[in-house]
Amino acid sequence: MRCNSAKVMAVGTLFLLGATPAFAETAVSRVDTGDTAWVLLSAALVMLMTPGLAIFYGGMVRRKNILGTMLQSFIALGVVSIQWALIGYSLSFGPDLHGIIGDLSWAGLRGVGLEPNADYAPTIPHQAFMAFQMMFAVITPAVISGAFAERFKFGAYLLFVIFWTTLVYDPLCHWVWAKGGWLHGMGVLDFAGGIVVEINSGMSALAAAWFIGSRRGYPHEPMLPHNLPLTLLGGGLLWFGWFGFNAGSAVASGGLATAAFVATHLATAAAVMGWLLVEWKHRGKPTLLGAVSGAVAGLVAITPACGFVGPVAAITIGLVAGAVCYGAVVAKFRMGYDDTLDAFGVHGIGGMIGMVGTGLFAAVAINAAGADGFFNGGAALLGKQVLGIAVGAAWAFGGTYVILKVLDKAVGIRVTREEETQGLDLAQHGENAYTM
Amino acid sequence: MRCNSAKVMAVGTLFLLGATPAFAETAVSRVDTGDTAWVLLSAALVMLMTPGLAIFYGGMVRRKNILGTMLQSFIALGVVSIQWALIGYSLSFGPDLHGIIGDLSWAGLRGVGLEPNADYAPTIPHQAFMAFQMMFAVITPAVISGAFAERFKFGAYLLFVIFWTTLVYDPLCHWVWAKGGWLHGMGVLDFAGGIVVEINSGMSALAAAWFIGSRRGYPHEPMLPHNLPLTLLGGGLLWFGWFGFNAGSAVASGGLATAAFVATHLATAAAVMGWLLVEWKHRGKPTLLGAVSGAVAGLVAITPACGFVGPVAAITIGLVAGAVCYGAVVAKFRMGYDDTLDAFGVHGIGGMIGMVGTGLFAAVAINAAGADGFFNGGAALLGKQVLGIAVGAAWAFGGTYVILKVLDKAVGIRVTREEETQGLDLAQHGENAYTM
Amino acid sequence: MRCNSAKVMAVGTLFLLGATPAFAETAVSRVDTGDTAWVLLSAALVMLMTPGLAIFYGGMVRRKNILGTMLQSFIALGVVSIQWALIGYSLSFGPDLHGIIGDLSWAGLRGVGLEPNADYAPTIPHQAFMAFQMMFAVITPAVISGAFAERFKFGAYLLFVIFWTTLVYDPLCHWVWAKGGWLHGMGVLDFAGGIVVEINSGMSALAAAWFIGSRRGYPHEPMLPHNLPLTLLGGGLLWFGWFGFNAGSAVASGGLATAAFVATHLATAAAVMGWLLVEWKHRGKPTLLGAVSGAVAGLVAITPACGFVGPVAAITIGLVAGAVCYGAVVAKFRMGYDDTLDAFGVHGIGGMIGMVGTGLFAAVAINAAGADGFFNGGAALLGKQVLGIAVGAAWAFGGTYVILKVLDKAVGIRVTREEETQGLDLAQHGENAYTM
Amino acid sequence: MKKIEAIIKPFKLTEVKDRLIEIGVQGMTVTEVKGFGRQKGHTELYRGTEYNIDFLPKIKLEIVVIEEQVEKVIEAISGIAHTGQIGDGKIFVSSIDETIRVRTKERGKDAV
Amino acid sequence: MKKIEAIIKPFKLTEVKDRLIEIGVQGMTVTEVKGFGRQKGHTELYRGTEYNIDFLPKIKLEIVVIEEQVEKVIEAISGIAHTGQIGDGKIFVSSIDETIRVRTKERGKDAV
Amino acid sequence: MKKIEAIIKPFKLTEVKDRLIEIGVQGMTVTEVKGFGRQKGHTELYRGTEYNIDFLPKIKLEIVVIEEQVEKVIEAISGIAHTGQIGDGKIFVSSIDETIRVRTKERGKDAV
Ligand SMILES: Nc1ncnc2c1ncn2[C@@H]1O[C@H](COP(=O)(O)OP(=O)(O)O)[C@@H](O)[C@H]1O
Ligand SMILES: Nc1ncnc2c1ncn2[C@@H]1O[C@H](COP(=O)(O)OP(=O)(O)O)[C@@H](O)[C@H]1O
Ligand SMILES: Nc1ncnc2c1ncn2[C@@H]1O[C@H](COP(=O)(O)OP(=O)(O)O)[C@@H](O)[C@H]1O
Repeated sequence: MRCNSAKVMAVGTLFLLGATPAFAETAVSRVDTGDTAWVLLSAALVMLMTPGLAIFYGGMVRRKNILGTMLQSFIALGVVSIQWALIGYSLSFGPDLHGIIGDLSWAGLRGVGLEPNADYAPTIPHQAFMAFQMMFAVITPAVISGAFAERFKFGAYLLFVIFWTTLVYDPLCHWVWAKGGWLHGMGVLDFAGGIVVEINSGMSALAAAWFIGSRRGYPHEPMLPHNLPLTLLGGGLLWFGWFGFNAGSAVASGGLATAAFVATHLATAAAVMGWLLVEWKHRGKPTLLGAVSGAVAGLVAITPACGFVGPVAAITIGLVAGAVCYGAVVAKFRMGYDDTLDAFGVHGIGGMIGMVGTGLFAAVAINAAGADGFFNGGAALLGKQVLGIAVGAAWAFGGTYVILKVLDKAVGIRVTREEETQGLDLAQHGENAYTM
Repeated sequence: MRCNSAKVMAVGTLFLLGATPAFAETAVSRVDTGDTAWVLLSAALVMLMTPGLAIFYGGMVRRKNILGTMLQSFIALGVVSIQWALIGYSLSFGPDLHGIIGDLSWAGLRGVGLEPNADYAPTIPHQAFMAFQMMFAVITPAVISGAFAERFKFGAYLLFVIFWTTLVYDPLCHWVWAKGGWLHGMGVLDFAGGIVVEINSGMSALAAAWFIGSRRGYPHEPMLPHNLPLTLLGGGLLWFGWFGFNAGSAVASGGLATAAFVATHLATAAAVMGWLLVEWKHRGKPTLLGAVSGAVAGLVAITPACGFVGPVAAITIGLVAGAVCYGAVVAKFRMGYDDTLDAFGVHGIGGMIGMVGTGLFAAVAINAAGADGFFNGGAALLGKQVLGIAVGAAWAFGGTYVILKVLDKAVGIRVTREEETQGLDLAQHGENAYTM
Repeated sequence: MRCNSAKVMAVGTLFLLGATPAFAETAVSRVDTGDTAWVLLSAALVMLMTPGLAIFYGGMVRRKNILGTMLQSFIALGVVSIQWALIGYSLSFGPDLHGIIGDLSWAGLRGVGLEPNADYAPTIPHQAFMAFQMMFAVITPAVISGAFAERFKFGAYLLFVIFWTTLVYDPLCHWVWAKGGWLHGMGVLDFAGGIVVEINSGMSALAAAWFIGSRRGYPHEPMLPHNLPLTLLGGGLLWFGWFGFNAGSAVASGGLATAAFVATHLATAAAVMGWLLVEWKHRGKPTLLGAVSGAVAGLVAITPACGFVGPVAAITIGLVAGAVCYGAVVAKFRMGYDDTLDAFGVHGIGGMIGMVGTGLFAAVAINAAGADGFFNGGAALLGKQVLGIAVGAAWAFGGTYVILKVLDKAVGIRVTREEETQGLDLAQHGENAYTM
Repeated sequence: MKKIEAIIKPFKLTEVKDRLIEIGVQGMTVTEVKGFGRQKGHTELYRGTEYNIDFLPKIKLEIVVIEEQVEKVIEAISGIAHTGQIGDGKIFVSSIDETIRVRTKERGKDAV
Repeated sequence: MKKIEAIIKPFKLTEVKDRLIEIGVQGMTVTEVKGFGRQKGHTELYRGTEYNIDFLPKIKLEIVVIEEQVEKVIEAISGIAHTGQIGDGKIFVSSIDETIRVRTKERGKDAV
Repeated sequence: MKKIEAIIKPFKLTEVKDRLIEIGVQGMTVTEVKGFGRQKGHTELYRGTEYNIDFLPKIKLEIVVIEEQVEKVIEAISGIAHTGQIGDGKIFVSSIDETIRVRTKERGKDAV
């Protein structure tokens, strides 16, 4: 499917002319410039999503908490990247131990070099694959921070990110994506992170919102987004970066990346319309925040599916995600937990919709490495997808709960009443966002 | 010019060794990883232009209308993308009917797969070309919305976008770019959308501004941009994304894309200086909004020309565009129509300058698929370009006028006096942009 | 290392079959689609850094000066791009005169075409290399403007940029990067601009801050950043764009670009943590502005090193850069010059750290075209790096001082007292950033 | 001397100001305020939830004038700011003991 | 008629407003102000340097009422805005000579 | 007790505040306002068109003091805010009937 074919031919020619098979094999795993450009730029796009998320989230909190909220996203770029280089990549993708976890032989990126690793991406440098995956590990805890925005202590947050990434993210990532991971081995399909990123962050968000409790004054006091143009900007950057996230997950340029790209865009467009129209019907007015939220819901939902489904299925998944996530967000108020920025309602629910959608619409015709879903005669896949949801959800919820419990005993996770009233920006960071 | 050459050689070798011609032919249309990476990333860049435009426009309206204005851009990502997948791509690029329109055989993207389509882009998946073109269809109506910002009903706008895209954009796109399109067949040159996007949106903007009438209080009440840093940001994102728009229109990586990239950047730089210096001379002060507006004028003007002209010609076109668009924008006040954000003055006029510039400076030496312009001995081309302008301008103006007339009768296109006074954000969307 | 290998093989095959050597040679220098996509997109990323810098800087000044500050960055896109096409590229990279400067044979881009130039980048069109380098020339003077923000006359600034680019940047760029440049010939290593961009701008900033004098009221009057969310956004765009800046400097896709990409990201992450932790320890609170400033310090420091050092060295360089640049910025107040936005403290100091880090950690194992640093047994390199720092620093400081002296005599570089009090936005540009 | 404080709808400001200048007012001070009165607030929607906003944006005009001008100013403002709907605003009049012009240190009526 | 100006902590606004409505106040005007008083300001940190911010965000409430209501309003505000810490705020009472309702041109007590 | 309202140029605020503290003022309230006076506004340029902006940014200081301090405060402000150019500002003095400190419920002079 990729340019490789050309090389295979060239090599084939050499072969006919008497080149040794050994040489031919080396040649096959040579780095392809187009694939490498594609994956590196995709990694850059996914990196941009974390500042994008900071801006998206920052616009939605109250003025007094914008910097604290943005920093909780931004700092993940610092702390998780280092964790990933030191141990995270090795735990996630390193040589498998019983399907459960990677061993530490790649710790500090030992042995992770510039030659391709045939198991993960045969046409790009191994480090390019590592860097691409690093950006996923960075943004996932940042997504969770939306759930407990406006009340989490910054120091405790840093500890939370380190523990969570190591104890929750890395194992789940191994199960789903690593060579030898047990869910991977069972045939659960997750193209770009429906379980690993979305359900994982969404369910962790739910556990965290529930554990930390509501913001003071919630829900009777209005807590309005303070700067919606920022939120639109953040949403735009997320959409842009998500092309790298989803289509980049083909880890090569070509047909599969194209299919994922198209599915991503169409599902997102459909989810914008889905959310907007349901909200319009329900509340009488279509809103900007609704349109942008719908976009994010669509991006989330198509994430596991994008490399396995066609354009029409993508539109269907998007429409459903937009409408259902709207419902989930509205229902929050009746459920009594305070998920500040709807990390569960959008990422948790959206991720589940996408996993089920994959089970329904996946087609071997789109991706030979996938499987046929329910509507293509593969009922078994649907069961596997549901298993994947259940495992991911339980793991994330339980792991997050335990980590927060321990951290709360050890250092306390919530700011004081006075700090919360004053706002995180001044109380935790001594800064004021705007001096107009 | 592209990596194909390597493959052609490889295939040639096989041929010498006795491979069948059929196989060789298949090989020639194989997907190239570099070209595909280039076009997919270009599509992502063009996608980013629509949020970029939302931000660019949003900064220029009054505070009470920013969300409404931004949403009119953003929602195009939702509604036009779906229209494109369902019928738009097929109408625009599907099998030709008498040079006028594509038939519906590609509706719902039937048959638009991951193999290249030799007519449009022989080295990338057909869907990649489709996705790239989709982003053009999205942004074009969003540009128009600048003309009637601060007074158009949101519901009516959605209907307008659907009708306009289907009845005005898709046919014009077919004429200029599709295999079999009549203007294309005549040799009118439009590399990246001088007619299809710029003149089309600019003349539609003029029709719309004129039809809907001025904002209340215009022009005696000052209506100042409320957030110029946002406008600079939006302008920066547009410039960035426009590299995808223009250089991506080579639909392959390599020399032609490079030529378009360089022409785009230099023309834009020159237009920044052109606008700034003329304004400085004329008004005594150089402004930020002037510099950013100049950039957009330059990007617009080089759009049709960028794949046909050299660097010096690009600088010339940019300088002229910056200076003349400044004049056009200033003249607006004497013309009596209220094109809120100068969609006509910048896109309409800029697009015409670029089409004429192509007719003057195009060179077969730059692009063998083009033609020689006036200064390279090809006076005929200039005539064709003027024809292209005339057809595009008349079609866009007339089509938009008719659609608005019908919509106004059917549902009314303008908000009430009270809504206009209160602002679109609250009146149409129940939201407030800033809660400081 | 690059896809070329595949082509070389194909060509080799042809050769065996009797193709002429001449033909084979031509084939070797053919444009590679993956490499070209990579470099063009890198150029686009670097272009985005200039608006990114405008936003980063704009958020840190006082409200009354944001537009003036932003325009000083943005206008560099206009004026330097044109200078580069007319003479700058030829002076910098044109045929060498005695190791000192390029001659003018490439002025107006004469002879800079779409065929590769084997000296600089054998697999991409020459114009692609030129465009990539153009973006570096654009952003460098924009960085300097941070030092004298809030008090420099706009007209004088334009003149400054033209003279500085021509007289300071172009020669230094030639010395370090051009074929035949004397520092280049001596083996000074600067992968992506530690001398050419960072030390150059940072030392020029110091000279300028010192020459123009402090802002009125500095340091006793608080001059607070007026919009920190903008600064975070700008920092995020800079990080994103810097992947193009650093990894793009491999001027080809593949292993070297990947190594530079990974080093860039890890150093930046480490610098975020370095700055944040030191500040937290020192002042009791971790700040958003600290985290973002740390990121920029890390990006600066890894710039010369990124194509020569491995991941662990990159983390080390980043940690040091974050901590030391924090110290440099704090020390400023005791030094008595008013470098408004710390262009010297971050870019000057950061660049030096990176140059020394290259001398310590460079490894031929990473880049065969480099050299071994001190810790890999190459003490000589360290000496060369220090020489590079000294030459760059002295040249930039001296050149800037002379240019400012002359300009100040000729036209005056500082706004009047009244204009400074009123703010640059109204006084110099007749605009007001926010009309809320 | 009297101080006239008028709370008006924001979009009336330009018109009111022009009229005041016409009748000879030489200075005034404007503040953006939020008003609570009989005019009902509006609801805002965020992700499907309604919030009730009961403070509405208003403009407060403060004008210090000599006694003789008071009635003229009241009439001017209440004439133009009037739309007949609730929320039109209020005017409050109070006494000022002394006025000083900083530039000249003049006091009393001359300083107004 | 009297004007009551109260400077309170911002987070008390909703509660104070609700209480005032309860006791029959029909109108009020709110301004975001900055206050300097005995309450010490805070420091802000930028790139390692400390800045002292001595003006703190406060809310100014202006309520015009008839004489009889003055004490009730004072009690309501000072009851709720009270936390016992410095920075709780101040209330100032002054006289209003005349009130005009723009909508109806009513004057005096009826207009309050 | 008297209320002193001063409209001054924004960049004078820090200096005025420092001086007022020196002479013993213990509290004040600051509002960002827009002023219209003899000082001419400026023009702003947008895409080549000039707009005339006649309201200029000003700072309003409100200080309630006991009678004895009034003259000292007026002198302090008018001394420092003075630049000799139009737009320097105005000071208005009016009477306050009562002052209440919310924290302690003290009233009268002690509460100022
Ligand atoms: N008693 C009052 N004290 C202070 N401000 C008031 C008072 N009554 C009204 N206002 C101000 O006047 C504005 C208009 O009052 P509103 O009651 O809506 O008008 P109307 O009395 O014409 O219905 C309010 O938003 C508020 O700012
Ligand atoms: N004399 C005064 N004049 C004007 N405003 C005052 C005065 N005293 C206090 N204020 C306002 O009241 C607010 C609270 O005052 P503060 O002195 O902190 O309270 P307390 O007296 O209870 O300690 C101040 O921030 C300021 O806005
Ligand atoms: N009569 C007035 N009523 C209310 N505010 C006034 C009045 N006169 C002046 N001001 C305020 O004082 C500011 C300075 O007034 P200005 O006329 O420019 O000063 P000067 O009289 O010294 O020339 C004005 O911008 C306005 O805010």
